[in-house]
Amino acid sequence: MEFAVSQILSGISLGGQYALIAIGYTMVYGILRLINFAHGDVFMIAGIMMIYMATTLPLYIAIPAMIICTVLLGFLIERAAYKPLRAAPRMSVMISAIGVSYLLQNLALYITGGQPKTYPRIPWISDTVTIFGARTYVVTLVTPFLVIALVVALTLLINHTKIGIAMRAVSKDFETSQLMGVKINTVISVTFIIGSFLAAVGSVLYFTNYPTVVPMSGAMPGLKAFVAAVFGGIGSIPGAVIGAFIIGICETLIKGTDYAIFSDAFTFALLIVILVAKPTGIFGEKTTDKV
Amino acid sequence: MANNVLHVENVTMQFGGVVAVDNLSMDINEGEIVSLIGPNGAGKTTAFNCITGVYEPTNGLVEFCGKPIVRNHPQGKMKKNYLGQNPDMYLGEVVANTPDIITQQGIARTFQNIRLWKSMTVFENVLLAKHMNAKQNVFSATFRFNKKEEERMREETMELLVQQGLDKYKDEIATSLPYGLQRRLEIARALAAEPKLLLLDEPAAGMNPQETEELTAFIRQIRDDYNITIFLIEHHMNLVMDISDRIYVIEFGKEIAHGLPKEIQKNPKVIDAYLGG
Amino acid sequence: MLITVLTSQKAPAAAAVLVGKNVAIVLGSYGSGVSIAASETFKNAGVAAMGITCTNPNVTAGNDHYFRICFLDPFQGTVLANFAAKELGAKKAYCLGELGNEYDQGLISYFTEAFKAAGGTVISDSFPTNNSDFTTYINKAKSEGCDVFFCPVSIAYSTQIVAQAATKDVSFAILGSDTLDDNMVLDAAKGTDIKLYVSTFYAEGGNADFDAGIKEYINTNADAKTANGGNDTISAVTAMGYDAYFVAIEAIKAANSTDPGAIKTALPTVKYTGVSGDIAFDDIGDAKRDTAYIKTADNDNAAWKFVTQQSAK
Amino acid sequence: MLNEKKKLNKGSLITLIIILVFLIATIVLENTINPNSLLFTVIRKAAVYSLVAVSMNLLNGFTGLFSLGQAGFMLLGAYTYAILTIPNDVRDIIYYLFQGSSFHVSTVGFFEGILGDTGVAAFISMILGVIIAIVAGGLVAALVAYLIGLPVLRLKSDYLAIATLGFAEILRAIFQWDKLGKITNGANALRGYPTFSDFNIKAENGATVLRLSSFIPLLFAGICILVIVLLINSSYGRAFKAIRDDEVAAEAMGINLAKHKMMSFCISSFFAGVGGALFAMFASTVQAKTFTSAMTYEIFLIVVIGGIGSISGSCIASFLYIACSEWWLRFLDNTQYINGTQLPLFRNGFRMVVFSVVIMVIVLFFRDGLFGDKELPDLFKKRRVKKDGE
Repeated sequence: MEFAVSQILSGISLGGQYALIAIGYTMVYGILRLINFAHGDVFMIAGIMMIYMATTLPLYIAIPAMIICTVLLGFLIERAAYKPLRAAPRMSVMISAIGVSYLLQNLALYITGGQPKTYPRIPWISDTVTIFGARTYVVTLVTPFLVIALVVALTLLINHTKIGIAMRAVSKDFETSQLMGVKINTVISVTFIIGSFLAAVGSVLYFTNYPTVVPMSGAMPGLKAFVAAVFGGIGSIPGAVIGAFIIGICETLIKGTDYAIFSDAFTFALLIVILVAKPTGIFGEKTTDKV
Repeated sequence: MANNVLHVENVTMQFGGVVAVDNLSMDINEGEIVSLIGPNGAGKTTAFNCITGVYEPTNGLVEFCGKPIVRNHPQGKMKKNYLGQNPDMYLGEVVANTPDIITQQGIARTFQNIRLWKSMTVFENVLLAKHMNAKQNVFSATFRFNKKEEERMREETMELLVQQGLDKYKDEIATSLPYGLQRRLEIARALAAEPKLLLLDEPAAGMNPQETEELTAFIRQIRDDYNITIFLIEHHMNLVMDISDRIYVIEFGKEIAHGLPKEIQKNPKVIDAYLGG
Repeated sequence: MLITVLTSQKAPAAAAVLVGKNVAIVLGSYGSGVSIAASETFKNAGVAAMGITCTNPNVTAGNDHYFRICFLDPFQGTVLANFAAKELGAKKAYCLGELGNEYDQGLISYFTEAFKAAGGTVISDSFPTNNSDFTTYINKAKSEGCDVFFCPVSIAYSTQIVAQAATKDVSFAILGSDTLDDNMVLDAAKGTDIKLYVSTFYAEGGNADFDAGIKEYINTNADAKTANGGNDTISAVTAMGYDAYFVAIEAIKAANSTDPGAIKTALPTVKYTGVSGDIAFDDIGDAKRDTAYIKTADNDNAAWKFVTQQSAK
Repeated sequence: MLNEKKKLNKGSLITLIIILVFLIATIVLENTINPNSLLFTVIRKAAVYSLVAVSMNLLNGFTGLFSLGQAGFMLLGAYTYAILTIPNDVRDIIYYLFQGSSFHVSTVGFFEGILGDTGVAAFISMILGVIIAIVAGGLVAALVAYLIGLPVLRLKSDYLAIATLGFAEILRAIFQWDKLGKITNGANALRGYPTFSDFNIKAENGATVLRLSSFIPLLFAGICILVIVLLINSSYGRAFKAIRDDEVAAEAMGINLAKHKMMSFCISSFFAGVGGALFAMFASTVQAKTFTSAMTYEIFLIVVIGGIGSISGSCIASFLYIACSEWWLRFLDNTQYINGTQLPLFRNGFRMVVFSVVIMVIVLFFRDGLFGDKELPDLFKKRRVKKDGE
């Protein structure tokens, strides 16, 4: 029994981390139709920044400083790597995304010299607590609630604020909203800012649970978060969150069985099945492109 | 009556709750030039796309030279909320062909907004229309065992370009030509597929009266030189009235008139539809 | 001439650089994957290479130009299995290795073979590369009631495993191979109640004057200190590198020339008592070793404590 | 372009001459200067990478299908080649963890059985065995490509990229699975099979008479690239370009999209498999863990640098890329001193950072890369046009 509880717990906590990243993917894809390959690496850079900042600054300064820097990084990536390619064909924007991801990974490798760095202990959420006999970090319990709170806040922002309506307009029809005077670049920047903010928060939770950061630790969670975004229906935020929890729990359960080595492979197999069977995912709506 | 080339029977196309084409029936016989006209958004291009397999009509039948190329009845969700008529007339076998199969059977088309291949020359654009019928496979083509086929395709293309007066632009990149010539090239490309039926989607769009005049003669001359049947959608009334043997008029997806040009000109319903009476 | 190679994919090119400078003998590498990948280049150039801590049999199997001064995986796996069964009295072992890493998988299969021979049962799993969530594997080992958790994985993963195990109040001991003999792993275990045992080539205290000499060098040389993880604990790789260097000199003396070919023929005859014990080569080119050091982590003050010299018998 | 009717135009002639000169220079150089110099490692690796880059360009550049599965097909080619050509006597040592392999046929052994296994006969049977194994590697990759292509080719461009990326990861997990150890040797490296250096012609006493170990990769890769060039200039090549330019128009002109996309996908995977086999010969060891998505990104960025839709662009870019990353820019990783003072940035990993910045600059500002969609022959033609003042 205790094994099942701890499995579900780590599954939920893993799902929560993926959710925070997946929301970033879904929002950027919804608006720019771009798979932001670099999003997973922004998440990793947030982790590394936190490590370097925590050595010099006290925690209550380091965390907000890291979040601001990550948001700045997200904003900068959009302005430097994607804005010039606004009119370019979709493939070159994706190439640029792969280029940024490649740059961030090599930069991290250069700064840390490839040595794994241990993440600082954050007072409250790094403590351990035992429920139903399974001992785990407090962060495992905090994550789902924090994710739900963030999703509610986000959905409110999207549905009831001016910038939110602009975002939805842009995601429905890029050209027309431009004609209607929506300042596209601000909308896109705001999307990246929110996405990076969530990635920063996500990285705090994720690296508290798994306290070692290496240059490649952003790549796999990033890809899995994207699978979750597609699974939930790309473009829909509740979809991304539910997809993330399902993927998190499935991955953990598979690790429990003796086919554990296929836990990553399972996620990709799931992706291919969804893309072929129901490309719009659970909540996505059908988009017919005109001839 | 000359034998029938295209027989469209009760074709209906429904997107969600909107019926774009409602129970449309048309017949086009060999050698005729038939036009389909109607105000904007009447469903003309949608009808075109149902015939050429781009869309699968919700209900109805299309036969080409007596052979069914498209046949469907309301299925799945559409069974419940189908708004069109005679839903159970075409139950049984469903025939759905992708556009390339329909083209191979002898129907070639042009597009409302010109769709030429921008990285290829004029010669290559037309040459490619020959690709589908060439007797070759990827190995014989790669290792040049299809010498004869390749030469035949090139000669036929050259011949067609000369006839269409496009041979001096042979090595120009297709999209660098002026608008009128691009339109002519797109029609030439459709002809290269040696069709029995040529579908023209607003060939005179964006042309001044003098160019439209040339186009009218050009279309009539194609019909005679290549003895093919032409079915076109057009807004330029003088082109339509001047060239068509028969005209169908549709509004909100339904046929409101059908007959000779002079009858259509005087038909009150057509005038209302256009002048918004 | 030092070349650091991160992935075995880059090894052939790095080896070509060394050979390009027509060196007399090559010391390296520390990892089996990289050594095997570079082996062909050394063979073509006719240069002898000496593995320092690469323990995979494939490095020397079927070739006459690759030697090594450390023990092999089959030996290390058996020693660890004997230690687990006899010293720790373990009946059930859980093995975890990185999928696709020949070092981890090799050690696990030898450990399993020896542990089963000693009457134990084994459950083994592999995790995908770049994995960071090990809690599920730890939960599984706990729920299966394993007495020992054997994870011969690279430093990046072993630090995470130890850190995550510390949060799960596990009863089993964590057993590691020479890759876990590193200060990063010590830090991860600091202040926790994790029982960590590691097999290695050399443990501090094995040779007093060598320890003193090396500590003095590390403390006086800033770069050396940072490279050593910021403190002066002596890791086994340092001792092995030291021994390899002297064995190379012995070979050059024996061949009394710096011609790679002559050194290659002279090397098998070299006998040298190094810091990590006496070194002699068998006909395949491997070192004749019969014992390995086992040490445990003293978690209160983050230092290694010598346990025993376990033999393969 | 090479069109059959007229004699080869001036541009292509010059290109052919350049290629021939380069081939002869390689043989001459290899047998004169120090054979272990880094130049030859670069030539061998660049030859392999240019074939794989061209095969990826055929798919991404000429058919407009954005696929990131190249590393997966290379893995298939490399493993098939290695499994088919490991000599039987060494086979069980290599598969030591799995008590020998369950696969005991070796193409080289097969020919040795027929022609005899000493001296010239052994050399010929080695060549034949290697060629058969390389082609088999390509076929296996193409077959698997067909299977994965059925569900995946209908997807939109960015979904296709992620699906093929995922597929390559699944393939790697399968090949590392110890249950398949008897065939793939699990996590352990496969080695001992014929490599490029086995093609050096040796006299009886073992002394090398003629070194061909850098010429052979160029020859194999060159033949395959020539086949791809012929394909692209054929009627099917034009069909692929039509699909890239405007899929709807292509379908309206009678081109069966599914069939042609699958053809392009399988042919590209075939040559990626052949590239994988050549990579195995270059690296002399085959391990699933080297065929990561990072390798696909590396090849894809080579295609981008060379120019999407340009074959000569991909070839030249892969030589430049490999030369820079393995040779010229290596100094960036070691600490550099200018008259005594140590330069700050130069330490391990700096080379890759400089590289990624260069790639970003190319992707953002030189979107067409070095050649755009032009080919080397066009370079010379352009000058001719100016002269005639057309």
